[in-house]
Amino acid sequence: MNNKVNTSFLSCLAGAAIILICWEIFALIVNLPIIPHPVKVFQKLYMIFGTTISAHLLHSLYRILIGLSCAVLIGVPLGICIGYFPKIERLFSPLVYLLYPVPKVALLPIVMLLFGTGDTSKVLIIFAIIIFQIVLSIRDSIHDISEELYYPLKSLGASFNDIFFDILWPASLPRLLTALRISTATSISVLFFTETFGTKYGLGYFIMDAWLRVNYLEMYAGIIVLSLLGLTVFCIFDLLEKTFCSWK
Amino acid sequence: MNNKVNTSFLSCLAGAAIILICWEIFALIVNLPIIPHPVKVFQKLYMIFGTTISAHLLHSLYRILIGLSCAVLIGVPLGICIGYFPKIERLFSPLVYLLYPVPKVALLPIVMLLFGTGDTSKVLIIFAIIIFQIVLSIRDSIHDISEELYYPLKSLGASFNDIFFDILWPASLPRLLTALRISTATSISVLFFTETFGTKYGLGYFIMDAWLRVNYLEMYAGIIVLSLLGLTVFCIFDLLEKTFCSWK
Amino acid sequence: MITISNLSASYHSDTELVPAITDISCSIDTGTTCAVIGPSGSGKSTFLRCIAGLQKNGYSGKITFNGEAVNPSEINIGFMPQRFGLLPWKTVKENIELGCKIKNVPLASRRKTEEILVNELGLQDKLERYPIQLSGGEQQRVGLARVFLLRPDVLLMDEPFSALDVITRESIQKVFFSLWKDASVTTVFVTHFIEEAVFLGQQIIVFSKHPGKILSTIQNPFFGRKDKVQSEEYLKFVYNLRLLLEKELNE
Amino acid sequence: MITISNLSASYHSDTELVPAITDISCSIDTGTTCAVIGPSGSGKSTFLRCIAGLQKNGYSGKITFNGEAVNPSEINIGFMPQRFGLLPWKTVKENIELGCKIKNVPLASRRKTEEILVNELGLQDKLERYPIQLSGGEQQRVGLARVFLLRPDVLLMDEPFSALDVITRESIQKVFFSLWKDASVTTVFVTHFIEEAVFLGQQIIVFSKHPGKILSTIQNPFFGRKDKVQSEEYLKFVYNLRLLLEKELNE
Amino acid sequence: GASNSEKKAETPSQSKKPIVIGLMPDTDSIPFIIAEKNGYFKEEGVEVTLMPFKSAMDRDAAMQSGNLDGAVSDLLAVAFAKSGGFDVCVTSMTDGNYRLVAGKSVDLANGVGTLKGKDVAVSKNTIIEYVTDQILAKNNMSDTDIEKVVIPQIPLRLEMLQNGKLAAATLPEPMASIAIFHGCKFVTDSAELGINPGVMMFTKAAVKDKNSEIAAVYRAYNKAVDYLASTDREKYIDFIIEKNGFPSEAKSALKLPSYHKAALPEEKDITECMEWLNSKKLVSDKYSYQDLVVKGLF
Ligand SMILES: Nc1ncnc2c1ncn2[C@@H]1O[C@H](COP(=O)(O)OP(=O)(O)OP(=O)(O)O)[C@@H](O)[C@H]1O
Ligand SMILES: Nc1ncnc2c1ncn2[C@@H]1O[C@H](COP(=O)(O)OP(=O)(O)OP(=O)(O)O)[C@@H](O)[C@H]1O
Ligand SMILES: [Mg+2]
Ligand SMILES: [Mg+2]
Repeated sequence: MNNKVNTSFLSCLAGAAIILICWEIFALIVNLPIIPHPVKVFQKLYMIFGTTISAHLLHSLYRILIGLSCAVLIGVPLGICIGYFPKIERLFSPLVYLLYPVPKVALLPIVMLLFGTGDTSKVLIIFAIIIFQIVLSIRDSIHDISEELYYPLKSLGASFNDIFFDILWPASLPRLLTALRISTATSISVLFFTETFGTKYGLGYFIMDAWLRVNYLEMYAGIIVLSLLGLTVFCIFDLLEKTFCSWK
Repeated sequence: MNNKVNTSFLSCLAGAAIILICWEIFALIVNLPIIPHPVKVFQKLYMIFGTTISAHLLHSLYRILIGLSCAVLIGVPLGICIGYFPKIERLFSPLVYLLYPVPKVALLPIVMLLFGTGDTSKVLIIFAIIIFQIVLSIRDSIHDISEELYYPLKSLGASFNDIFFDILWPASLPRLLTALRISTATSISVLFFTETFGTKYGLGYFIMDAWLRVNYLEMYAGIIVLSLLGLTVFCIFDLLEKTFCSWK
Repeated sequence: MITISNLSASYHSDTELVPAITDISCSIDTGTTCAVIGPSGSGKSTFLRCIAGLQKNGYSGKITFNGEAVNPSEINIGFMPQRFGLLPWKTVKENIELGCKIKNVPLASRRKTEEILVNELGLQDKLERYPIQLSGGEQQRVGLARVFLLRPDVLLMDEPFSALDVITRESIQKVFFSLWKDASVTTVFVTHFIEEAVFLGQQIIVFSKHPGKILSTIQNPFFGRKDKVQSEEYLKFVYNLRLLLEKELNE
Repeated sequence: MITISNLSASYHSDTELVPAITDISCSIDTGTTCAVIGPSGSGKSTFLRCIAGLQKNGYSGKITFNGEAVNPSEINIGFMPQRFGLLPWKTVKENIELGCKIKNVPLASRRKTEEILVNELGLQDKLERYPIQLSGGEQQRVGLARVFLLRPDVLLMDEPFSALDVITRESIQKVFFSLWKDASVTTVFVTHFIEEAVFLGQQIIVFSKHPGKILSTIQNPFFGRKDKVQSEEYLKFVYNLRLLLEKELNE
Repeated sequence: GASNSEKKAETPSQSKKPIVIGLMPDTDSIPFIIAEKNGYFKEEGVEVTLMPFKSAMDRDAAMQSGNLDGAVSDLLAVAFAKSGGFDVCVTSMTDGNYRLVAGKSVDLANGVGTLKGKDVAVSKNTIIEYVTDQILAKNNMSDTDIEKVVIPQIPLRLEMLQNGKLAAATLPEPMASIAIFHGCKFVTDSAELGINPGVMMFTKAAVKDKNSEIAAVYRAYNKAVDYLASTDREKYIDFIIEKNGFPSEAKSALKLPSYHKAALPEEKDITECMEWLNSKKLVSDKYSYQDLVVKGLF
């Protein structure tokens, strides 16, 4: 076990090394401020992490976490109900299919109209984009459950409650984690779009601001922090999968 | 069969009706040009579809299709290899985990410097965002294949080729379709970000331009077309699933 | 009493409707056992699923328990499917206790029974495993432990001992027997072994080949009578059943 | 000749390493059949998986075919797992032909054999179905059809007839018998029925209870001798095997 | 009624309504930032929230959804909003500059004419394109004489220009000065041409309900302009660069415009701009000076 964790940590380091080397070579070839040397970026990061970036990080983390949690809390039950009850499916699937491709980015004026320019709007946009990803993944995972698994419960007249907790939830958990990995990456990208108004905090703001100030060192430092944030969340999901899906 | 198609078409219409009614009510309450009445939007759409929107639609469709196809062509084999070969997994999974959360939006300057402002850049950004979604979904679906399914092939010393076409590909196809649904919606959102530069065509450009010109009627007309485009693609995927995953 | 009248069920296969069982009528008295035998693919599993209220495409005909329609939340139906029906994400222990949990049977009152049962089925050192970590026979025993622990009113078992070796099979048959005697559980089970049907079934229903009809319903004089297995009448009885099946299949 | 020496295999279960089979040595002559019997959970399936080169956690010990290490791409190993190993996305026909397809056996040359086989196994009107649309016994017959059609050098079958009724079982035993005679396939199969082991196995290997060792390796004088089943020696032979298992399990 | 409103004017800090103003990262916004820093808004007894935006779209979305009373904006945005059905108006002009800058290797012997047939980066249907077209018109060229490359992101335009991927680009300040600082060549700018499309935009509702507050804002604005004119640049440039998110090179590169006290835009600016909008069919209504401008706030 311990050994395994070590190997995956090592291979992560190796991956990081490969990326850094490629980046350095690329920086040497291009030789432009737009592609700064990784060493300089890390120096910069080290200098400004405690003083500024950490505050931005906390704001972004907060928004992502709230958005993700709400999407899970609403999306999972909804996806399970859509997948399990054909009647709900007939009602909701068309709604999901019609609403999912609506570009949420273009609905910014409406969101601002309803919720102002504060954190509510930011979280809501993250939520609105991610919930569909979760609902669709969960719905499809429920469709994939083999009929036979329901037999022992249904023959006992189990309530929906029982079926939910004993079958639907554990069966869709692995795919929920896949969906969450994708959603996390999506919500990181969405930050660039939500943190450009009405706030001075957040990594999205920080990076855009650095870009506008043509401060590429800071911009890349922000990108690195954002990537590490994503990596951390990914590793947490991996750990959750190992813990709660150990039956596989 | 015919009956089923009819029901799903009807429930789609019902879903559309619900959305339109909500929209109309909302428009009546708010009474601002930000939320125009659906009737007016459809009138506008009818007026400008043939003359302008159709051309924009074709450009966007072209970019999405190329981006999606490339992502599938590269992402599926890559995801399958990562999921199937532990060695490749150890090498690539960290790379994917490190690179996926890097916000591609922030790398726009680099992409444009390297590939100019043409279609290559636009397609490349769509590709770069979507390929990770596909790789992760496929990888996880390969992990979920029960060991026993390999027995009849492996005991015969089947080549990887055989295992690929007889097990890995058909086993991951349903989840590829789930991933593609999510990816399509993502790539539609990404249009807003890629079609703002270097082009005068594309629905992303059209909507952003209408937005800038505060022409909400045209903006909503564009949003509707984009949503219908997404809906069409979704229905195609559903059809593919019914055809190729009929064994479920 | 379970009464089944004019039961038919069929499956959609592409475009056509394939009948699985046609026009089955029979009745099983409360507290008695009934063995179902018949050719492979004749619809025995479908029959059991219909009784348990699990047939997805529905069925035509009428199934009543003591004159009333089946309502699985009111009576206790213990159903063990052909593939055991274990939940892969639950440990053996959780799987065994699942039936009681659903039926809100206080597990504290069953602790003793559970322990004995687990020992009798030889699962004592596998309680924390997941189903995927068990051999085929062990999985089957977990499925059996679940329905046995529940002590249901009606017990439906689809080939319950098929993956067990002779000795284990016989010892578990005994476990079933004592459960049945204790709680007089109305039981319907499918088996491929005529001897097993004769040992455990007070009534034996013989299915025709696909699509399943009832070939014959037989009151079994040798139920529970291990002592008679050498007798001529027993051998003749078994031989006649065999002949019935053989004729049906070689038609 | 298949030679197995000092074969041991074990599973990771949480933190401990649970042995499944320990120190198994035996050999099976080319063209002969070998039946494996033993208590449920004794490691029979594990043993078969080791021979087929499928044991995931690996094993210690040595397995050779005619003195050489196992190389599944060179020799033809037909393996039928306990759960049949059908691919859910392939139709019955595709599943049956899978083995030949992998081994690049031209199917044209097997058309006739295939047709006969499909008829003998009673699958003729199910060829276009998917496995999920079959009954348990039908699925098992598809698995058998696959390995039979391939006519492998080595045939490994895990409880191959467990889901079949007596009559179908016997008719398929005959199909196997004629295949074996025709092609003299080296066969190892697991069964829970002593009579089946005695009828089909030239050599009978008896496994101890878990963790599996070889209790006894017996050369079987009644192989293929249906005519002897009433004889006293036969009954005694069977009885002794039973006793062996019984003693092992009741220890 | 009258005595009531007088009372309000006397105890301003108590009764004045808060005002929210959207800012852009450009030189037009600087007086507001200074006014806030030096506490002029407080002195005038008005509670002002300055909300910075990174893009015009965000600013317009906030404005149109009622989150802003006013914003640093331009004539085009005002005309667009008005024709889109939003009741907004221009209250004053602001001081900004938009410059056409050519790449390092471009030979500018022929002035603007050199750019014929070459790539010039603009953002479409914006003030940037308007200024570019005006520059072309002044040089007897039309907008088909150059290759307009649409790049809305300002830093991207700068980067592409500096790396020789473009012949020229029209940039707002401070990016234009930065480009020149890095060796790009100044061609001409809106100041040289005497056009000034930068304005303050307020919603009609704000002008109606918060008349005295807006007046107070302008008094503070004028104080800030005085301060900017009378104070040593060194004293505030760091703060401006920090607060407005300007590149650090701006410290030496940026030449601040000479700010004017609050004043109405010239009639010419508006008619020229409307002509351009109408000729490009971007706005079909023909707004006059009176339609757009509200007087008497300062
Ligand atoms: N994945 C696993 N993890 C842990 N233990 C396992 C695993 N698979 C099998 N075992 C154990 O290994 C032993 C042998 O299993 P195997 O499947 O070979 O038994 P078997 O003889 O085929 O039994 P049966 O007749 O019931 O099929 C059993 O005790 C089983 O519990
Ligand atoms: N999903 C399905 N679609 C189509 N046909 C089906 C389906 N399930 C079962 N059948 C058919 O219905 C018939 C009865 O199936 P069932 O499983 O009840 O048989 P059974 O008597 O239990 O057989 P076995 O002894 O092999 O388990 C079979 O002919 C089978 O092919
Ligand atoms: Mg069955
Ligand atoms: Mg086994």
